[in-house]
Amino acid sequence: MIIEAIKYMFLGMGIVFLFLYLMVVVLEWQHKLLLKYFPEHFEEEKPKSDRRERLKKVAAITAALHHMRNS
Amino acid sequence: MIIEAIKYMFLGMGIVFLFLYLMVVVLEWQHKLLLKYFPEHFEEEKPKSDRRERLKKVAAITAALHHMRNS
Amino acid sequence: MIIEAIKYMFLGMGIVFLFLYLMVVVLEWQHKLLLKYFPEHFEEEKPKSDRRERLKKVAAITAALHHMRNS
Amino acid sequence: MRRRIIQFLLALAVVMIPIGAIATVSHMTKQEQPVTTQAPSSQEYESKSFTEMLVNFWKQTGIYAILNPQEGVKNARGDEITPFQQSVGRVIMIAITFVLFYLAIAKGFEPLLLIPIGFGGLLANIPLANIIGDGGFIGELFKAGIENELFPILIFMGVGAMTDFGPLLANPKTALLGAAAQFGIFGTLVGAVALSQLGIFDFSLQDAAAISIIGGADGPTTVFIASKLAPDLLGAMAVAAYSYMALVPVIQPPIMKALTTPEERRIRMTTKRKVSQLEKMLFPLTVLLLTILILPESSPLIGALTFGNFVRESKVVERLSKTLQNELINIVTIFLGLSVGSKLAAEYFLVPETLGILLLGLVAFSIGTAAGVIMGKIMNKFSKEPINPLIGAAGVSAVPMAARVANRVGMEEDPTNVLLMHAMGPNVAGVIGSAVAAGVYLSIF
Amino acid sequence: MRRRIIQFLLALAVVMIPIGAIATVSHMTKQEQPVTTQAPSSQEYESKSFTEMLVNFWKQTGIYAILNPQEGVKNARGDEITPFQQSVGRVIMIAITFVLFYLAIAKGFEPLLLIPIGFGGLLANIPLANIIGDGGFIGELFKAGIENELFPILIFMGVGAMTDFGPLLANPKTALLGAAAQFGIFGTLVGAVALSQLGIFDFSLQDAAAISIIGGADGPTTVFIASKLAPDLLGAMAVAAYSYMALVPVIQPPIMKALTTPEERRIRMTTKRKVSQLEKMLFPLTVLLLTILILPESSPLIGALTFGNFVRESKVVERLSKTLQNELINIVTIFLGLSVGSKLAAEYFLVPETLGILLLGLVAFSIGTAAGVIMGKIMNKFSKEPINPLIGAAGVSAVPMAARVANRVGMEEDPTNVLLMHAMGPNVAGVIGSAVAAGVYLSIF
Amino acid sequence: MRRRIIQFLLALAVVMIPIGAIATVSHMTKQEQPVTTQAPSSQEYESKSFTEMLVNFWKQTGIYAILNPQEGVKNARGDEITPFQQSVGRVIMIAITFVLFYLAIAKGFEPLLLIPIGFGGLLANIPLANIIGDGGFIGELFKAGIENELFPILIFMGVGAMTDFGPLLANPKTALLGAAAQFGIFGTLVGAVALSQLGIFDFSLQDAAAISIIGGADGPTTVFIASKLAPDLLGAMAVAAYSYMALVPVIQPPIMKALTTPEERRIRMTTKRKVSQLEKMLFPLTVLLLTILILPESSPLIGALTFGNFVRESKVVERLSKTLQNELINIVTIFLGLSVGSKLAAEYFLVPETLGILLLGLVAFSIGTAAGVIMGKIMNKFSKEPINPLIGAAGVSAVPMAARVANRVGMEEDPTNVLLMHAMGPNVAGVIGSAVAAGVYLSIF
Ligand code: NA
Ligand code: NA
Ligand code: NA
Repeated sequence: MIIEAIKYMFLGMGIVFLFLYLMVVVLEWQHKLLLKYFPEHFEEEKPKSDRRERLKKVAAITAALHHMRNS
Repeated sequence: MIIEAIKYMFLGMGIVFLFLYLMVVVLEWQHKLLLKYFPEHFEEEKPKSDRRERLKKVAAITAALHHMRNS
Repeated sequence: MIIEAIKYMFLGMGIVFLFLYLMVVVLEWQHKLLLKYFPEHFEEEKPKSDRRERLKKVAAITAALHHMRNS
Repeated sequence: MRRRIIQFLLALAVVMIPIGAIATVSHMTKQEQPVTTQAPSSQEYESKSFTEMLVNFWKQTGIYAILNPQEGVKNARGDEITPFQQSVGRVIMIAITFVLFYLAIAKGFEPLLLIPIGFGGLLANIPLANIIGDGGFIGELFKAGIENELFPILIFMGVGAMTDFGPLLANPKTALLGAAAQFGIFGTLVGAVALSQLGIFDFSLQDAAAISIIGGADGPTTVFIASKLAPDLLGAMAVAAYSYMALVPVIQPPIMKALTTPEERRIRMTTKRKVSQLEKMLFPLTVLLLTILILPESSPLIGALTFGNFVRESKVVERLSKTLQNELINIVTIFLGLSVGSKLAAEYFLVPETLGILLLGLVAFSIGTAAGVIMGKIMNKFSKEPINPLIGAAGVSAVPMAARVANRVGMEEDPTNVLLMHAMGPNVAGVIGSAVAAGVYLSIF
Repeated sequence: MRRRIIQFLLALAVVMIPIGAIATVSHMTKQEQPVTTQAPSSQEYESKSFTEMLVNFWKQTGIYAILNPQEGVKNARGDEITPFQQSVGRVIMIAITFVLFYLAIAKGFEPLLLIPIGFGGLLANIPLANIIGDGGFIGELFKAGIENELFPILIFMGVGAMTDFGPLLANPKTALLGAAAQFGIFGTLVGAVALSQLGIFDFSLQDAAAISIIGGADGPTTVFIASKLAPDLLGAMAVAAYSYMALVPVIQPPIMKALTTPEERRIRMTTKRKVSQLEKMLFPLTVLLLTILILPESSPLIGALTFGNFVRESKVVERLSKTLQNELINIVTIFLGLSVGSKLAAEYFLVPETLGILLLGLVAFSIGTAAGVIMGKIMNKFSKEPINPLIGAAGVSAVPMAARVANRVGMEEDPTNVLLMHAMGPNVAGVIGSAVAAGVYLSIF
Repeated sequence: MRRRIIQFLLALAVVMIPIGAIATVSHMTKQEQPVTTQAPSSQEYESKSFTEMLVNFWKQTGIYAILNPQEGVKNARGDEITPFQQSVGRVIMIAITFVLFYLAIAKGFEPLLLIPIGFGGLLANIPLANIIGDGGFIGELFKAGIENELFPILIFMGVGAMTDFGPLLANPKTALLGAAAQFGIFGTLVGAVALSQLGIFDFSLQDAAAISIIGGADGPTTVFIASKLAPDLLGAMAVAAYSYMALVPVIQPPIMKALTTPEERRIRMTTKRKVSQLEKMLFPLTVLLLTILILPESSPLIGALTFGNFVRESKVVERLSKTLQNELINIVTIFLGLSVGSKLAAEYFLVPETLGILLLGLVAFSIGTAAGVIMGKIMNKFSKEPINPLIGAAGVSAVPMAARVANRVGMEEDPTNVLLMHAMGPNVAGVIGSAVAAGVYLSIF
């Protein structure tokens, strides 16, 4: 049975590597394709965290005011 | 069978109209009844969006402050 | 059957009291034990509602500003 | 506006006149055409005339079904439904659900439960529809969570996650008030059996026990016990339990005032001891261990309650605690309410037992309140620290309403005497107390 | 980088060369080795050589299954699946799900439904996997909520909780536009039967009825009726319904413009009457009572819709209303979408009926739109207050898309003429209208 | 205070003395009164004396059940439970659940899972209660989601919706580290079989395979495989998997340091390439297509993972994504935890296999970590861009703990070397890797 288990080990690791290796290949190929045909998707995007940004500003201003008020 | 389908068409449209027509009648009658016996429910309510209002004010003030600060 | 019901009444109330009485005893004993071995857990904790505190401050400041602005 | 009405009256006539004509004829001849099932499936639809179609449609309207009740008809669950229940009964039940809506919305009586229960009742009384049967959506919800006790258990988890047992830990001995109030349960058991012996009601011992649990003033416990011991009475029991829980501010104060003197109601309680987070965290485990040792039959209810509370007090699984307290309990409340409401179908609710259940439930509540107050008086006499007997009334559970009522009645005598947190102790102990009482019943029957 | 490739090509060779060799041999000899079931369970695994293992593995890859379709194979649900459906069919269906994703993401067509449905379809077309069968997770979801009608009903509760019927109450007579638009359903019924008579399609009366409900432009109603009357057509019907609902901005405007003059499209509607909260609260109860009296068969759908709306408008159970509108409908949307998507398996979708369904669905939509607009013209003629016929097109339901389209087409003629709130009346009435139509079908079949 | 105690001791005496007396007698005579079932239902309750009632009650306490274990008793699920398991075994298991709580709360070890699992275990060890059996609430949850694999699949959807595969896309080749770490699974398979051959354990090949999946360091995958291949071992396997996932910061660093030189641990990795949103959106579809082509047996797990991720990255169904990440995964986590915990009942957990599972699980984790690091060293040697072998340890999955550990160990050598994002690549690849390994097992057995 141990021989059997070793066979399964080779089979299993083989499939796992095969799967993830193919995934790597496809992803790199896909990346090149996208870079070629949809270059606009890779441009620097405007940071979209406007809202968070604004919230941080509110906090910063408030903190400043609070500081002023307490001093 | 096509005759059958046409009959069902008349039956179906009849019921749909009957249902929604009765609904219209009942709703209008109900409206009049409510208007007569519960007129207070139809008076101008005080806008209850106090909280949103206040949030908007916070935003407005913050924006103003931010503007002042950056200028 | 009424005798039966009365018996069950005594049984039931007995068990309920037994249970909650034992609970009281265990809880008081547990309290003493904790007080003895983990006294640090009973010390005054720093109020952890920092965030709410800060929110209240934001609100207070905003209100103050709003007041100033409107007057 | 008038033109429109004329136009549609015209259109309507096309539909209504034959319907009316057929209806009259059909009504006259209905003795000769026995309808065996409520919703006859039309196998050979090809050969019907338009008039026949209209007749068929008319016979499947709710108006027809209510005006033409039949003998020997069965409902969607296979239970018999008398002509009275098919006609006037349904109208009465629909009116009752409207009363429940009114109480929930205008009076604020437990709307979270009464609105789903009432709507479930409304849907359960629709003739010909199969909503509460096999394949109907409320029937499916019922199978999914009431038959297998899952919904009340999940509600109990949410209750555990929402309950702060701190006030009980700050003054553990007030738990005994929560024990005394369970006399509402066991006293009512004796009363119900006695009235059955006298021939006034006709409840078996098991039914009497199930009904008496209403005195525990705890919704999920009542549903749990009813679905185990007396499934047929589930609807009336749930309605009674939730209604009386909502009526706590009406039922309790007179009893509390009758049993106490103004001096007693003015008693100030001393500040309670500090409670550590560690104690709160150990509390659910301690209670569960006691349950395991003494009354394993209570462990589904107390297990769920303490699980929810442990999730809450462990403080490391905030997201699970929030889910138990919000989404999960909300979803289950909707499903439980609709399912329980299905037992408000006329054929289940309009039976002689219902009156007995409503009456006994009220008695149970009153006895529980009285027992709690009396126990408060006794404890006040024997205890070194003063105990205001009013907080004994909070021992029935009905969290947090009963505690608020105790507080309010106290304030009527002395507006500066805040009893709220003191009353929360017996209040939450009452939840455990009725779960223990439920376990006693489960171990007996 | 290149070193890595060399290294792994080496490693890969160890795995791939024998696989390739075996594969070729196996392919050549497969006529001699009939495979009876798709996933043979290997009982005596002890005695297999590594080559045999690789062969077995190779035979369980999706590539093998797609390249080597077998005769007489059954899918996970026990339904036969032809060699074409096993091979090219699956590839086509996977391509179709990608088109659905494209429409949902790039075009914004009903992404909430098309993404789960599309993904369910993708998973349903995986060879050898048992995802849609008994024990598979989509199969289990299907049993849990489609077979017993629970999911569309829960969606309807959420829709009820999200819908404000105020615009309808402000101008109740616009409900008649929502009635007229149901001609899309019943007109298509006649058309489908006629085409079947002519031998172009082969639908039974029941199938034709089920398909015609697509004209109601209401997703959950379509799923509900399909799962009751024509479960085999569920996939195509759901895809057609949701796709055409998404395509409303494309399908409706030409029809609307063809049937109206620019003057009609410029008609301004008068401001509507005030609606009280009390009216909004009574509305769901009124509609449900009418349903009980006239068409009890519609009560599951209308019951769920009005329950959700009553929870919303009662204003006392905000937390239940929020749960219906968010968590519950989201969870059920995911489950419903995946389940419905399972009917996009090649063996269910790539059948001649699908084309008929897609075609008839489009016809139904168009007829419904036209009927609504024509009814709007008639009502405008007979009513004292002006009615813009464009809002008739919103009567098909497809809330709120159809109302927005009516508004937009109106604005094209007169940018200051805001029809949106006026169009919401027939729009929400259309939801009730198609639920009534569904009830008619249920009472007939 | 003392007065109260006296008072209640008095009251208690009334209850306790007869109980004690009866208990002693009963204990002495219990050989003569064989109890065949654990919860005898009392049919003819009418004729019992109060003493008998107390005896009955006493016999239904947990104390009695633990002190008086019986031969030949069956638990609520019909499985045999030995006297040892009924008595000492239960106490041991309850103690173990307390250890789990301690680890979860004081040490922060995977509290989201260990608290529900521990509490489920606590409830499963209550004598006489039927919580884990048919009709018991945990038994019902088990049926609803473990037997049919639904809960782990739904968790996987949530994991997919919560995971950002961006770091993997930024450096795809690190996925191979996630492949290498699966040697923890297959190496342990060989080890387990070898130890069984040597007679140290007694696992079948199928059991050994199931156990080895613990090396995948992935909770839902472990539960999924256990419930398919070795349902009896589910409890121990789940506890092992989640415990070792929590113990990653303890188990991994020594192995990582032993296998690498300080120079290797200081290797800085170059900044990764930009990843577009389009790539992220296509990623789940690409992975699923590969699964369909190569290993359809993995498609339930990978299908659920990619569905969740596609919902996330499509960006058009934000509300579904949020629901998957929050409410749905929280609800399912509670249900899954309680259900899995039910396998911590003494009769399932206190068996010789458990020790083997715990040991082999630890071995599997260690082998996986080592294999990942060694693969990292190899890749560093052959790749143009430098690769820090520490990130190989993150290949076991245990997201995001393992990546954080890799980062921390790296910072110990060079505090300015931030490996976190680089380690996330193999980390998420490890999730896919163990799902593939699970598919291999499913295709074999
Ligand atoms: Na109680
Ligand atoms: Na419609
Ligand atoms: Na892994």
